[in-house]
Amino acid sequence: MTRFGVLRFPGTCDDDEALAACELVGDGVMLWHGDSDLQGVDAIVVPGGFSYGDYLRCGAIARFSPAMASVVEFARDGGPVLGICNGFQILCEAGLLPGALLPNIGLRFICHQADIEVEHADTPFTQACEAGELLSIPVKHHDGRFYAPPEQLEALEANGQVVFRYVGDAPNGSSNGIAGVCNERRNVVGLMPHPEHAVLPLHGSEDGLKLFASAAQVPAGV
Amino acid sequence: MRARILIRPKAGILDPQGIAVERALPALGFSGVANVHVGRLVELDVEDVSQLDAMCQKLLANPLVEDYEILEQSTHA
Amino acid sequence: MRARILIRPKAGILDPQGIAVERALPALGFSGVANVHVGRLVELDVEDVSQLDAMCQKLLANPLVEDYEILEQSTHA
Amino acid sequence: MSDTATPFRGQAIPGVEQAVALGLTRDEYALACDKLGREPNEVELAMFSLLWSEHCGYKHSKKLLRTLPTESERMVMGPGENAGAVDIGDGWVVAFKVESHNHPSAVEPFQGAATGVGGILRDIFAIGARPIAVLDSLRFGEPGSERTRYLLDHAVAGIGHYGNSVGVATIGGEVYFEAPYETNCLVNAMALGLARREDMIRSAAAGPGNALILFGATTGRDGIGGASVLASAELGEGEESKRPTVQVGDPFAENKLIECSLELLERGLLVSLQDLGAAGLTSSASEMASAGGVGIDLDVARVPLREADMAPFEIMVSESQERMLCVAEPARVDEVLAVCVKWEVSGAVIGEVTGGDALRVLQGGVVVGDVPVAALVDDCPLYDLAPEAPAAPLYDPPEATLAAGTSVRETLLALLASPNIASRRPLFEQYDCLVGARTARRPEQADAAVLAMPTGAGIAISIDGSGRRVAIDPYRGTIEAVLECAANLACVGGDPLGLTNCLNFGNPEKPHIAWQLSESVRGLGDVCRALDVPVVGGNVSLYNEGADGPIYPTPVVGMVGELPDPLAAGQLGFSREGDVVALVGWDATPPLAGSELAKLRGEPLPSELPATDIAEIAAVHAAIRDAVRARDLSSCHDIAEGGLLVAVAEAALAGAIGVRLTLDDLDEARLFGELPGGFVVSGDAAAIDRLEQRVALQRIGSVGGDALVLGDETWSLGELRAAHGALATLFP
Ligand SMILES: Nc1ncnc2c1ncn2[C@@H]1O[C@H](COP(=O)(O)OP(=O)(O)O)[C@@H](O)[C@H]1O
Ligand SMILES: [Mg+2]
Repeated sequence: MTRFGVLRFPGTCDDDEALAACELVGDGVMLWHGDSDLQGVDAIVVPGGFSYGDYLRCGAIARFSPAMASVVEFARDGGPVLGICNGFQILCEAGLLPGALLPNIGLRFICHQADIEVEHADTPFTQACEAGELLSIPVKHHDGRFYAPPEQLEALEANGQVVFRYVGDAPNGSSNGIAGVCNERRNVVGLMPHPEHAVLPLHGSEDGLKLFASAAQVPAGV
Repeated sequence: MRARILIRPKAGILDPQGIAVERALPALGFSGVANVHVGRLVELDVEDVSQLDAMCQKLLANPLVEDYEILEQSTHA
Repeated sequence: MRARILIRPKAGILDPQGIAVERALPALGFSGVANVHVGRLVELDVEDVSQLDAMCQKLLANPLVEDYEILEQSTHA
Repeated sequence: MSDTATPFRGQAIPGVEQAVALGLTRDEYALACDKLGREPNEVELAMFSLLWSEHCGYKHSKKLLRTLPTESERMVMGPGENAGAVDIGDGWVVAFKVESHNHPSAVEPFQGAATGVGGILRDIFAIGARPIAVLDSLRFGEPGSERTRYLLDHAVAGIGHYGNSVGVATIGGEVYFEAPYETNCLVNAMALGLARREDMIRSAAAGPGNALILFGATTGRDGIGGASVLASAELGEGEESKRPTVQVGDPFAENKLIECSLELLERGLLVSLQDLGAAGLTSSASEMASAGGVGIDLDVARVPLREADMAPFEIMVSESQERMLCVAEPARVDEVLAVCVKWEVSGAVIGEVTGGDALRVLQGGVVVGDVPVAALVDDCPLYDLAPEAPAAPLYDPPEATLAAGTSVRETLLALLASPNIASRRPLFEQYDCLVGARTARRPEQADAAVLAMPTGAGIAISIDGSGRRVAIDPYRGTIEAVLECAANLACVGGDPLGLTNCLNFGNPEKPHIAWQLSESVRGLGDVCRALDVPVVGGNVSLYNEGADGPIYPTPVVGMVGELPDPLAAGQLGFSREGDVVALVGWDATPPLAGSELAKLRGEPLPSELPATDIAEIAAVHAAIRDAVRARDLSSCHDIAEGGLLVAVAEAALAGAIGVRLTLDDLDEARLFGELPGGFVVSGDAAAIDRLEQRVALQRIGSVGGDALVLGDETWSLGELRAAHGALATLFP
């Protein structure tokens, strides 16, 4: 059974929800930012929230925590890592994912259900989806406008690193309507929408569970 | 004329960002840093520099909680 | 030593805050303003100024999307 | 002033003029001297002036509040504690309270609203409950005014900024726009928390010798405001800026403070816990001592400061945010401080509980203030109101924005686009309504927000209060506000458990304001007794007046109810082609007088509201509630501002499906009049038949198509949606 580690920082908000989602498909353990020991988990989720208050720049301070150093190692060894919202921002700041997340074009926080398209099913977090499948998952963020320099953006598209795209207009002004990307090796995935908030009937959509189920299929110790 | 406006939290006003940065730096191996404050920078081309102060008062800064400083620069290319 | 770091969005990157300010000014009766950009200001006391550049690279700015400029000032009281 | 009998040799005695400058009356100053047996020094006067203020002392409202019903088997904590709480079974308790932050928000709307949220959250976790939800209640002038748009935009941004990043879902709220709020806007925030009954804690200090620990943010000059008059002698020109009064909120610090406080309680390390709110250390320490019948010694030199050179009185009255005060046994102190370190919050022992009866303020061991706790807390003078019903109308007629005699078509569109009815989406989409993953009903899905509880059951929450209706008739208007909340709960299947309220009124020393206040509280008490709902807590905000007169009297009511199954909670949108649409409840034609339409037409406020039969309406609520719980209805929506046709249009918009109405009587009052107790429901024919066995109803149409059709009038969903989206222009 896949063991997920959910990494918690001061200011993280969606950690319990992420852990609960993991535990619907596997085992889960909460990891503390100050502890570099990842306890031998099979997959890492860096959840959403406002680590260090999002002060200075979203994710800028959190990326330097001892646990993040271990996550970088874990990712370099091919371990599956999912960054959700603030987690996505942290992974970008840490250089595990390309690009940066800038303030929403409307300069306001937005919270609503969004449709996103799964563009590639060949990542540890989308292998239970079909390419082209639509997922209904909420977005809730102030800094979700994905940006990468033009050449890099082309490369991302060319390499199929754009894993999720908003259907219709991006709510935040992201380049190419990008909602989520992966690294070249495809083991690290980040997205702004919150799959952990779409895993139960209570949430009105269970589409988000597919991301966690995907990772649960990963044989332990990859 | 290119102008720079530096906007910073008023002395005595809580500056959570400054505190967060000051706390973070030592962890990155930077020592001997103190008194960190984080504010905003506004840069603009303006024809009539005499308007700048009014702009800060009315829009760019929030005089209740922020101080501002206007730096003018040589005409902008 | 008191240092000021000016951080601004890299040229060519959409700056909605700058646009918003540029749009708001005429409504308040300010004309002849163009090229508005909004960035961040970090001010700090630092013992070893040679560390400043590394601080910016590592933490204070995100070189992918931001340019920074370090201004040093006379020793701080 | 002479310094007779002062134990503080050499210290200047500020004297009566300073006291008056700080807001005490001469009589109150004399009383304070009497209780003290001498004239207060600077520190003591600062403490008296704040604790004897209206805000802390409830001088004009306490006697009225005592008339409210505060009993029920389900109630775990009531008025007197930081927040009220009710039992929801399996050992779980829900805590809630609403509080105002009106004046700070009128000065600096972003920080004022943000710190309002921070403050009410602290009241929740001060009793050991984990904050799980926030609701906001806002009142501004008409959106035509630039100031209103500024206040609205910044207040909403401030609430979102704080609530979103502290990690508590903002699941609902309300906003009204009326001219009397132009200068004095209202920003009320309600918070809910969840606790295990055994983890709850009170604020009463106990155990002489126990340590007093201050933890959280450091202490600066935030919010010292009036009290800085004291030091103004030392204040040279230009130094004013050294004494900012605007409190800045730090949601990140609060997020850590919540986790730190709850971990301290989980580990059983605390004897008592109290938040720091208005009047900072002064009010927290004296309230803890008073509640516990003990004394407290507090050394300001041990308080972690943000600014070096703070005077003792400044430290005692500072309103720096994100701070908590607790009492712990000496043997536990190290563990307490270790938890603080873990959460990166500063913590310091600043004093101890004593066997005496005084709050003693020390500075490095030297006593700089010594006041009997009773004098500060219990001896605050309480005043009787001198109510007098106004002879002439108090408020000008609203400005007309709609001509008389408009067609039904125009009128519906005008109402849907009117600021008090248009969709609140541009506001609530700036709030994270999902964090915590308990949210079963979001804004605009249903009339009340619904949260799933660990017991498997759900709770429903609603907040309401139409100032204009209360201005017309304070007694009946307040009853209507409570009935509106109860109706919202019924629509999702909720049964009321308790009520909290914030009484926002003008200057109570004016007879007609006193009348509004006492009539309103009388109505609140009567309706709560009739519905058998206890008042578990609340807040009072008086002196809400601008140069242009008093605000509309605005009792904001927050109600919490329970429902067995959050997944069965009702929705307000029509959902199924062919469903029968029924009008439930009303037996009389609702009057136009005092309605939203009357406001748009600039009609003067009528002299009274129609009487309501609370028992009858409660029976309707019960019938609706049972039908919703039985999953009998496809949709359920109570009729409020704008009347029947607006309610039908809202149900169509929410469900994105049309409706054909078969009403024969197209009289304006019938379509747009307002009266409590009416509902628009939809369901299959059999379900509506079943409901009819319980309550009088009238079949008024059927669900289907992509337009609202009434006789030969047709409104496409598109044009209804366009009108309903009018507020978007306020958030460019
Ligand atoms: N309108 C009201 N109805 C019922 N209880 C109230 C009302 N106003 C204040 N209270 C109660 O009086 C006590 C003091 O209120 P307040 O000063 O706001 O508390 P705090 O200082 O903890 O915010 C609280 O227990 C509160 O619930
Ligand atoms: Mg309190």
